[in-house]
Amino acid sequence: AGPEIVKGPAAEPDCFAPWAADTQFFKFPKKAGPYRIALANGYIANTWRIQMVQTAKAYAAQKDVAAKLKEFKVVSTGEDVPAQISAINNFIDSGYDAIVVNAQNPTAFGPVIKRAKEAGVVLVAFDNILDTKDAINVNVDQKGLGELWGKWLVSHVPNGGKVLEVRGVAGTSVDTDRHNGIHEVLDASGKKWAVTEVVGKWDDGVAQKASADAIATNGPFDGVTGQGGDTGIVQAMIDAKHPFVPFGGETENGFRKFCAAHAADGLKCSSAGTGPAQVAVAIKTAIAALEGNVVPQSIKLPLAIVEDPNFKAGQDFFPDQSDNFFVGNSFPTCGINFTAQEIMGQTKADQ
Amino acid sequence: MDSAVPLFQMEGISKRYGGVRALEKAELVVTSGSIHAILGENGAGKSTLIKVMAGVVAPDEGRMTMDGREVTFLSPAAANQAGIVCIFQELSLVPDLSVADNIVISDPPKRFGMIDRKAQRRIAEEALARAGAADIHPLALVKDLPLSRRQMVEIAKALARKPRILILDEATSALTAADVSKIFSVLKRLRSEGLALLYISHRMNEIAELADQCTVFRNGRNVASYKAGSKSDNEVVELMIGREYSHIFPPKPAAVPAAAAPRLEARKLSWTDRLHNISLTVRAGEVVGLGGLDGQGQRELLLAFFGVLRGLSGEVLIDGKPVAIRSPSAAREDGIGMALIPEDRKTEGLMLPMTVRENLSFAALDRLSKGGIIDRAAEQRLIDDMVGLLAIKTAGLDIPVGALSGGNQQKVVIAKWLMRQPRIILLNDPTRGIDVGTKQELYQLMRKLADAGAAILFYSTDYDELIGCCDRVLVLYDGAVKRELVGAEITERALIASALNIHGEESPVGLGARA
Amino acid sequence: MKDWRYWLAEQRGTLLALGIFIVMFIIYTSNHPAGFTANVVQTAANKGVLLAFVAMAQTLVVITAGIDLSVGMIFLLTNCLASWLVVGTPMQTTLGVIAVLAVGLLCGAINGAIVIYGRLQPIVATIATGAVFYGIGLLLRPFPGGSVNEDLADAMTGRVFDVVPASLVALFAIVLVIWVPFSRSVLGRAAYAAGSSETAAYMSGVPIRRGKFAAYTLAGLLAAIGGLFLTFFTYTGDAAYASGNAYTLFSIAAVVLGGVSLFGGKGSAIGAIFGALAFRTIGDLLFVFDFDPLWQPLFQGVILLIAVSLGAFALFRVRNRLEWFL
Amino acid sequence: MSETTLGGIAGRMPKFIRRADPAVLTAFACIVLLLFLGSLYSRSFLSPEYLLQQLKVASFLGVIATGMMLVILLGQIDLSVPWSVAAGAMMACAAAAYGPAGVVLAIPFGIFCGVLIGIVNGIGVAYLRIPSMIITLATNAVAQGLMVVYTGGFSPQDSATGAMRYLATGFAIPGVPNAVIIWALIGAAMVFVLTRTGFGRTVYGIGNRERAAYLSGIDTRRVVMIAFAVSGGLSAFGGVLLAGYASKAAQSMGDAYLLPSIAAVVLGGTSILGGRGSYLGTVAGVILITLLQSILSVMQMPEAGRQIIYGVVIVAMLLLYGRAPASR
Ligand SMILES: Nc1ncnc2c1ncn2[C@@H]1O[C@H](COP(=O)(O)OP(=O)(O)OP(=O)(O)O)[C@@H](O)[C@H]1O
Ligand SMILES: [Mg+2]
Ligand SMILES: [Mg+2]
Repeated sequence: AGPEIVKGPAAEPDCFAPWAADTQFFKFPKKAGPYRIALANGYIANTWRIQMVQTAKAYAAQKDVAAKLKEFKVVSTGEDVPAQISAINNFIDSGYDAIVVNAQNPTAFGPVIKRAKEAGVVLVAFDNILDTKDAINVNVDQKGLGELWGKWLVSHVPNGGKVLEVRGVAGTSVDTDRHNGIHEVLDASGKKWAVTEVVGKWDDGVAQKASADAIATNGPFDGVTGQGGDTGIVQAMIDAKHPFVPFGGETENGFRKFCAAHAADGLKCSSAGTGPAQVAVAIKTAIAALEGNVVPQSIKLPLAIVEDPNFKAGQDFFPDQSDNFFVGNSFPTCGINFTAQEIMGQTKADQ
Repeated sequence: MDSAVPLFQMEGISKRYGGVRALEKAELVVTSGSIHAILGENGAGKSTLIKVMAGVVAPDEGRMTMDGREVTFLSPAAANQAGIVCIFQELSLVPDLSVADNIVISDPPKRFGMIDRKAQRRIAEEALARAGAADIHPLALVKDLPLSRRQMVEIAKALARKPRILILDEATSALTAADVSKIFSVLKRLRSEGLALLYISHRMNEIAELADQCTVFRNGRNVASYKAGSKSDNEVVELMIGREYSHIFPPKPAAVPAAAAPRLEARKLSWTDRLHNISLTVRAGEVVGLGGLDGQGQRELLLAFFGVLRGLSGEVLIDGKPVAIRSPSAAREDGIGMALIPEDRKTEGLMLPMTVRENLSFAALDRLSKGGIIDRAAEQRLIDDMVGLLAIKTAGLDIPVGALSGGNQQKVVIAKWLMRQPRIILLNDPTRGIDVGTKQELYQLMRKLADAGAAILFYSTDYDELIGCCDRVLVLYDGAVKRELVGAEITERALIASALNIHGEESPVGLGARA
Repeated sequence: MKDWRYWLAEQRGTLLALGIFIVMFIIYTSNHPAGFTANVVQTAANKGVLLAFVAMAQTLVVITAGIDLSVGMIFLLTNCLASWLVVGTPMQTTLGVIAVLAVGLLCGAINGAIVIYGRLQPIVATIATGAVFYGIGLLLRPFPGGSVNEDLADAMTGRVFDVVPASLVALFAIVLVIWVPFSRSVLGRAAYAAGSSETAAYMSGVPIRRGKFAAYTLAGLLAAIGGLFLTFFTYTGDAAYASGNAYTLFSIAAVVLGGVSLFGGKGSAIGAIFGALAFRTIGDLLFVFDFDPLWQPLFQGVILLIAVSLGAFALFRVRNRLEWFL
Repeated sequence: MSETTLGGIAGRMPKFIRRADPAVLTAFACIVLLLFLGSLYSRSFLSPEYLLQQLKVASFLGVIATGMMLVILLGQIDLSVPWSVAAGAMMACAAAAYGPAGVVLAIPFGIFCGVLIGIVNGIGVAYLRIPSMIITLATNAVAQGLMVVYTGGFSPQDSATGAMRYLATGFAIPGVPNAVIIWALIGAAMVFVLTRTGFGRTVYGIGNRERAAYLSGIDTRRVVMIAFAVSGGLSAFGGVLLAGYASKAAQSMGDAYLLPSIAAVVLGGTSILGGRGSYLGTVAGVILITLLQSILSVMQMPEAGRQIIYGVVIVAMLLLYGRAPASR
């Protein structure tokens, strides 16, 4: 009971953009609404994930979306992959129409994907996507992100030099992809680069400590790139009185605040990534597929990029909001646009 | 006999622990078919000697021969293999395993490579029966048994190993007369079967009944060896302590302070099925004994007073006023001023790795500190007083208390409580495993404290002590007071009869053995 | 005569764990939209069995009064290794399985050697060896991937006769082949004795070192069996640090829920298995109750808190306060 | 054999060293060795800036390990460190959102939240007699749950206040980071408590044998309870400092402190079974762990190699001096 493989284009081609030219298109048998959709999340205890879950709930509660949903259920199973697999199995057994998943491990879901296909359940993965052609992936171009940062350094540090690279969580595909992207670009530039790698685990505290050590022992650097925890990296530079240098980093609000404040001193930033709002695109895709619309097997999400000198307060960053907050929550082509206040503040208004 | 090769011989054995010379060129000859008693003060090196023999402790120098061949034991298992089985002073039972598991622990019966539980149980039942402890269920966990039963299990365990040399290091210290007499008949039978037995005890009467040969240790050396019965008790004690020795017990005051108001009083005290309607009074200046067979509720009674037991019914009165004591910390408070010298000094009285000083001031820290900060000068003064008062023998105040000999450890436990100047002192078998000399000091101390106005409640498994020390004795049976003996009524015969809940004047045959 | 009472006393922890598990599982399945079906049971079994293996491993060490904070990492390491080796022809697959188990044994033996012959405190020694095992796992799988013999994997995570989850059968077989012989062997008894009182055991001539060593080594083996099952379940190897740590901590929780004393000498792997299954069911309960997603971690925490506090009720029966102190 | 040679060497040393625990001395020797090895890789490992920075970073771990040590001395363990740290940091930052009073009370409030977690641990361990390893695991899960609910529902303020920044990164004494001074003060207080007060004595006593301490008329439950509360409070205070250092609070900030704090205490010669250990050892352990992590992090080596070396070095150091005595 799998989908039919059809020719493109997709139903909303601007939103459901195919990943590549050879991406397949799916057409699932049309089901009558309203639908039961589940979100199988893994880890929950960080701002990104919390923001993501909040966005998913907010999106499912929007009038036009809510009208199409009979039930929207979220389960977070923690870091344990088997628990997430089991959750998806349970959702399949309980007759959910579609399951949206932020996979703890891209390669571990083979058997579940098989089962979902047999049961005619639409499976949509986002953020940490699945290594398969049998489920829909809503993709962030992780390697492209690395390349973007690499290019930023190449263009802003014209003669090559010493670079500090703060990596993410070892052993994950996201970390590897981003790292490879950066290095391919640097290597291809033909300039001489000396890269100091430290592990920041996408965490401000860890990144800050690792950066501080690197600055004290291997600094000063001519450029910096960080996969996450970038606020901490800049903080370490400030604490060590390290000169501000070009920086390719993620989309944390705190990072962008620094970028805006210190651009004049040399902190020229490229801040790019995809915020937690991509979950809304994933839900939207699931609904479209259930309605029998054509969707690409692999959807390419636009990156939310802001680069120096374009940091605008209240739009690209929010001076009075939390540093941990991830900016870049709008996908205009999909009609999805959340502000920080809408997501993190939504239940506050309810209090 | 003399010409034959002895079964086991130790020559020039020395062992040091840091600065302490536990053994100094010690010698011992063990022959088959005899019971060899080893005597000596606390810390004389008896336990160390047999630990060397049993492979637990490696000697610094000296040699051992068995059947004329030199042997070295690298582990207790090796000594076991050679037929040396030891019942250690600190029992060596594994608390979470069952009695049967423990009895066969060194060499369990096997079937298809796995332990054969049926066979194991059979062996255990036989061994228990042989030791005269058939009342112990082989499936019971050791930790659920009282100390006296554990010693019986330990003896059964030793018997199950079919030893050639059986060593008992104060193996009967917690046993009652009835158990001891059973054990003695077993030991005598083993002797007639040709085993060699080494017997360590501080109870002279036991040695008199049992031993063929005696060796006295003092300060890690064997100072005398003689045929049992060839020396008088006084001579032996003098050999042990190395000085003149007079009568043991201090004189009792002529009259019990009759009309004095009771300091500690219990009215119809009951607790679960262990204590039944106990009423008693202890006056200031009085030493009241608790008698009876072991395990008749004496320990529980002391714990009940000390606030350890929950769900008590009845009343406890201090100075005539009812009090509810819910914890030891409440019991030691000023208005009450109670102290308990617990049953097991190693696990209940002391923190063995901590220093003598820390242990001594532990119960009085609140008194020694101002605003939570210890006044070290005051602490030192009080400690000096106590060490002087009790004549505690220690190489220093800052060595671990575990390095002291048993008797001195016990003195530390008592001194720790005297630092609070308690008004009521509860003693739970305080002389267990303590040598004659130290015992005597304790008796004198007890009387001195009573004369100074303390009320003393004193449980002992040793009838001589009760007779020698107490103004009155309450005999417990099955958690209830069976009889109160006052002054001259306190005789061995009366104690035994009421302990066994026998009303006639006859004491049963064989029990006199412990006298 | 009253032998059964002693048996009951000995098994109390295990029976309590069984009870907790059954109650929770009934609540779970009776609220599950799909109900008590073979699929639901299979899903729960596959997830539970993984933890059960790790919990069994932890039990063996805890019985000796030690603790193994590296079980989760052995579990990860063997998972990464299996994703390389357990592939190909049946012959190759078999050799791969043997190699993976051997590596587990080796890891356990290293822990044992360091703790027993190196005389280090198990808690730190295994923190350190855990880091080493994780590092090796990460070398093997810098990012998730690899594959496994899918026929074998499907067979082990599928159902026997279409009703009984194969993973439960495997668990049962492992209990029979490893736990039962161990617990009744001289070495097993030595492990218990050493955990209960090392001095007493030593003085009684028990081969404590060999017993403890066997416990640590078999713990490595059991963790490796868990790692193998993780590979069967996920088809891949993945050196996820957080996940390894999580399994280590879960295994401690499972062991305690299963009535195994952290002070050593008491408890059984069977209890730990039920503890593991019960612990897993706590997570499953989220699925059948409609909690706000952000409240789910709190709910799980509170249930865990309640579950571990259940044992405290025994305190109310304690009449002698000294029993508080063992 | 080693006893006599050690004794011979010890005899020729000054008195205060002779009295010190050999484990502590060896730990400090290991620190010097580590720095020496690091300096072979890069001279900058010996630069004053680097060393001061390590001390600063070590002081966060130091504060947390102080609480952990107190608990370990009792023979217990506190696995709720990760979320006590996070809760302390997050709640302190959150309090700052409530006007000037909030800013003033931010730090005490953060610590107070940690103390609350510690009190729950203490009740569980002391009064319900649940093994600390499991009850603290459970409270950690509960604290995590609370923080997730809080973050999701209350749009939290998570920037550190000026005071927090000042405590963690300021310089009251030129050249010496405030964090180091704070650690020194807390350490001195801890040494005082452990060696000079009745509370300290009872902690060691309970760690050695709780039964004997109880029968000595000590309210052991209260002491255990206080120790856990202090541990929770110090973890939270560590979190507050970390938040000051990073200038903000984040949920995962405590994860990296659990195992290192245990390792630091034990590397410092404290017995995990309780009753034995000195604070100086913990200081050495904290510096060792921090240096080791830092040096491995800066040396260009893949994460895998770093983990392996980290583990091997800890085992090696423990084998050098952390072994239990042989029993015969
Ligand atoms: N493990 C040890 N560490 C330090 N000193 C010890 C140790 N064991 C025994 N000693 C010391 O060795 C000496 C002899 O002790 P041992 O136990 O052999 O005496 P004992 O004759 O059995 O005394 P008791 O009648 O009290 O049992 C004592 O001074 C004791 O303090
Ligand atoms: Mg002795
Ligand atoms: Mg002795």
